[in-house]
Amino acid sequence: MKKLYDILSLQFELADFESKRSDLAFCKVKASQAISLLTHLRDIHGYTHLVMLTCVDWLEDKQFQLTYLLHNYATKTDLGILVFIDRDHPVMDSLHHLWKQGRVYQRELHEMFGIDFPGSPGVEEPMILEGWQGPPPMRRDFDTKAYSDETYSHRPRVQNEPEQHMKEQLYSED
Amino acid sequence: MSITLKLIWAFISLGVVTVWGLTLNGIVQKIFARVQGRLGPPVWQPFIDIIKNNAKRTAITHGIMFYLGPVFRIAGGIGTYMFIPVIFGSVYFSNFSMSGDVLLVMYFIFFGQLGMALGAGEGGHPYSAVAVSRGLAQMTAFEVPFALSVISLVAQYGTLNITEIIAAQQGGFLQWTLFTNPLAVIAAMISMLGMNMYNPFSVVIAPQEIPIGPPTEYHSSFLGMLATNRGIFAGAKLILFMNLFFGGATNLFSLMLKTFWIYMFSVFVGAAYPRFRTEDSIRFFLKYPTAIGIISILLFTL
Amino acid sequence: MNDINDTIIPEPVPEYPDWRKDAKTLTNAGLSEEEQDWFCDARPQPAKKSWQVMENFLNWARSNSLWILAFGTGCGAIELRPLITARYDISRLGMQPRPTPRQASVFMIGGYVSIKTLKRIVRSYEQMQGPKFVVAVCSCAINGGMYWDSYNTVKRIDEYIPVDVYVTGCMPRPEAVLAGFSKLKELIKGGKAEGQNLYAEKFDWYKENQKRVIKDWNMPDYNW
Amino acid sequence: MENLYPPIVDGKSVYDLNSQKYLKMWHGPQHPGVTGNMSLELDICGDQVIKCNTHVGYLHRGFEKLMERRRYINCFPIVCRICVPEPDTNEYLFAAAMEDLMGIEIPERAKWLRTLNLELSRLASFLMWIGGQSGAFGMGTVAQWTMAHRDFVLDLFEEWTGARIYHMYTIPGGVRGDLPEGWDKRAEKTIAAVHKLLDEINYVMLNNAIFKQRAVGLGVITPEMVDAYGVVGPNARCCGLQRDIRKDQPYLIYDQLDFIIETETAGDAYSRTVVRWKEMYQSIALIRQILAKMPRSGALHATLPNVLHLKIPKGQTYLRAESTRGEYGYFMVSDGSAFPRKVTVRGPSYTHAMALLEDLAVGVNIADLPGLMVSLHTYPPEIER
Repeated sequence: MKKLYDILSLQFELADFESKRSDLAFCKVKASQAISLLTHLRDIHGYTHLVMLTCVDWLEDKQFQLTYLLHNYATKTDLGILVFIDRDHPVMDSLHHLWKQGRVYQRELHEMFGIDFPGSPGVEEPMILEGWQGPPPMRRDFDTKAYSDETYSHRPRVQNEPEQHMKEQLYSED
Repeated sequence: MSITLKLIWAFISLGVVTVWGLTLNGIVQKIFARVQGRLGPPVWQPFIDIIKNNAKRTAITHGIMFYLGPVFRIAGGIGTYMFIPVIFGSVYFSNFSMSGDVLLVMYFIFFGQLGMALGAGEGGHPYSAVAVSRGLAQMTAFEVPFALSVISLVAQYGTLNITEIIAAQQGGFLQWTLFTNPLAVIAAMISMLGMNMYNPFSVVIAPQEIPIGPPTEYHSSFLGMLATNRGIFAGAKLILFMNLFFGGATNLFSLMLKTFWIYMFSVFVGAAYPRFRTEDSIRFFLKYPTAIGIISILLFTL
Repeated sequence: MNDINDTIIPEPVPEYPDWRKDAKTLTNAGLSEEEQDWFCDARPQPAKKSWQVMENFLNWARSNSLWILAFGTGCGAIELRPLITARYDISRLGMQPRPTPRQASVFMIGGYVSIKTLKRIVRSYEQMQGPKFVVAVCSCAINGGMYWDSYNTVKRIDEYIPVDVYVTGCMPRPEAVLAGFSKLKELIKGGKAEGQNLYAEKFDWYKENQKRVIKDWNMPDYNW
Repeated sequence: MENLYPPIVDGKSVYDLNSQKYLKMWHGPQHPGVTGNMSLELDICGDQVIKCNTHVGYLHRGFEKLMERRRYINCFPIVCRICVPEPDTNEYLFAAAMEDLMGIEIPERAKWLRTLNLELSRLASFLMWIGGQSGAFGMGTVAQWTMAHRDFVLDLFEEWTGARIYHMYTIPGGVRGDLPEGWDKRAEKTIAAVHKLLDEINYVMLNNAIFKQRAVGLGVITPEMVDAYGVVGPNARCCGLQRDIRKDQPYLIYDQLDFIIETETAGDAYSRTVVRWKEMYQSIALIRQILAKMPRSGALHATLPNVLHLKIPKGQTYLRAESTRGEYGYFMVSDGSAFPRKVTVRGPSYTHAMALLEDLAVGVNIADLPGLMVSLHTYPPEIER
């Protein structure tokens, strides 16, 4: 994996190589080079399978970490490409032309994190939520408990003293 | 017998056949369940379902044809039944059998489905529309071998009267059409599979594909009517087949026995097969049974 | 069984003005103008019961012919499959799954209800013809269960549609669901399962709750 | 007839829905032919689908958000709810991702028990699926048989772990308990019954003329589509690709077990059925092997610090396992606190039901749509989580 990283570093501005296991490694790349790196990996190095595309919200650093995880069926190795984008203006290049399922991942990320992928088909359509009016729910600053408390009414809890309760249940006649 | 008395007896026998048809449906559900390794609903379940459906407190309508759909269907069922002699030789259970009643009965088998198609179309549900087109297409297909086998019978016995056809089959089971004209019987029995709408020809009410076909929008007493018609129509069809091909019945007991076994034929096939696609089902009907029917006609006309 | 008995009656709902005093028709404001003509704007009305002896007989028939709407709303639906197949076989009790809401009489809420599903549940429930019954299976339908802080699931289904019987557990075993159905049968025979009438009487309260969580209300106010 | 169908411009069919030639139809969510709670928005021309849109989200609970609010150990009760018919893969992967981040090695015996758990749940899930596949083509009889046998497998689970559906058997560091006494014998009995049922299914379903007529040629996946759509599992194996994570990147003790990757070449619904049917035999063989070779003594779980105050070092990892639908993966990011920073679940149905189904459905008769959908083996909850 380190070898591949060294080869790739000649062409792309990579950083922070982290080998997790013998078959899994992560490395950082600049957002502007990400799609060309993915294309390169897919076409030249046999990383033909897009395992997933996900986002981690680093609220403290005001950054979104997009993770493109690729798998190579020949060498049976995974390579995670990390792309950090600005949290306030999250825009990223689309990869729907590389993998067909890419547009579905991007649609979900647009809905859940508010990341924009210009050019991805149907990215604006709501996929999972319907009539959602709040902020994108997977962002760290969205408080699901507060939202749920204020939107839905909870069933009031009846708390019994166990001993007293059982006494009433079992020996209520006494 | 006066026409009034005849009418009264016809309605009494209609009641008998409705009960028997519904019981048969219950038995069939039970047998299906046993094949599938479970206990199944009680035999009287169809009766409870009808009571419940009629006891629904609310009902909605989609227009006048929507009302008339089940009415047409049940009229088709009763009409089919009214012209079939139920028990051969019985004065009371011969209904309005007359010369040419085979043609009338065949018309009435069509009639109910057409009326249902009109009513279900008014419901406006897309699945109803899809199912109606499926149902009518398939009905047109299975009528072909059935009509051919009836023509073969008419050629064989030289009459269009069901009572006379039964009369010609009396005198031992070897006189039944089943043995004198087996090809026509094969063609007709295959088309009965389509008529009964069990697998593999259940394309009209395919619950996994178009839940559940024309009656998608029917509910409450509409559905109760349709369920009642299932009893009448099943009874009438089975009696027709028994009369045409299995020598008719001279008493109520042999009627029950024969109709039960005729019904079992479609149940055995239905429990073991998946469902045809609509076009495959039509292709099937227009292939082998039709060829068999044509051969049987040729045998008796040439 | 006592516990089930206690939970049958929904939480006391706030007194709401009698529906007859309000406007007689629904506004169907969620629909576009041309679509408003396609739907009925009459309010649901509580159904009248017939003569007591007759009603007892009909209730017996109703309780012995429960048709379940085949709508797997949540993970509880996975226990519906063993129930309708050979192992537990509810068809021997006269129940069967029914693919269309028009013909079904029991709605089995299988667990958590997300907002998107709630919209379909309301729609399917209103399309069912009365008397109709609701069995809420799994703890998520009762109090939110383990999704108590989730932003997308409702916490109490009885605020949106009237519930007759709750079955607790996650998952409740098929036997528990069966026990729930037998409880429902008892209730129907006793004439106590009147969720349809409750829905019609407290119609505005239910609608208000539904509209509070379903933000894009683009369906008629009552789906006849 | 040809001009009835809409013209195709730039690879997309162009048509006007108001021309009354085409019908818009919703297939689900309240529809018995749809796998679970999802829906298809169809435009049909006659009986043929000309456009299909998958709508999901009816089962969305926001797991990934909820996990951010829960301690690692508190996440356990909810991860198994992500996939209802086969929850054990979720439990294993969540635990394995935690162990990977913490650098814990689990005892040998726990590995065997986890493998047994995974294989048994694969068998149960396949049994449920094959019932759905036969039911989608209207063959209720086979569905009834397989569902009953699945229930017997669930009985084994219940005796072993205490629950029918959500077992929560795998815990971080190992497993929760040992096999009950005499469980092997009862398992063997149930498995033998399932084996017999599979032989019967061969006669009743796979050799049935009508089943063949309908399933052969339905929804063909070509090897080129596999990488373009991210197709995994049996759906990829049905077109001749030897891809199985249990062989490629063996986890637990799969490298010590003897099994083969079952493949077919046609890529249609029928070959998918056959692949899964053969895989059930493999599962049965695997369970027998595990029961024969398993060490019967030793520790069940590694010693962990107090799980309530468990903090996992900063890092990220991805773990995958072969579920019945294919590659199931957990991507876990830890920021060093007691709560996971982010857990992303990669459900195999995600690509199958969304991107793949939408394209495969075009041109299919609406009668075959349920069959196509079931043959892709999708479970909606793992799409939207």
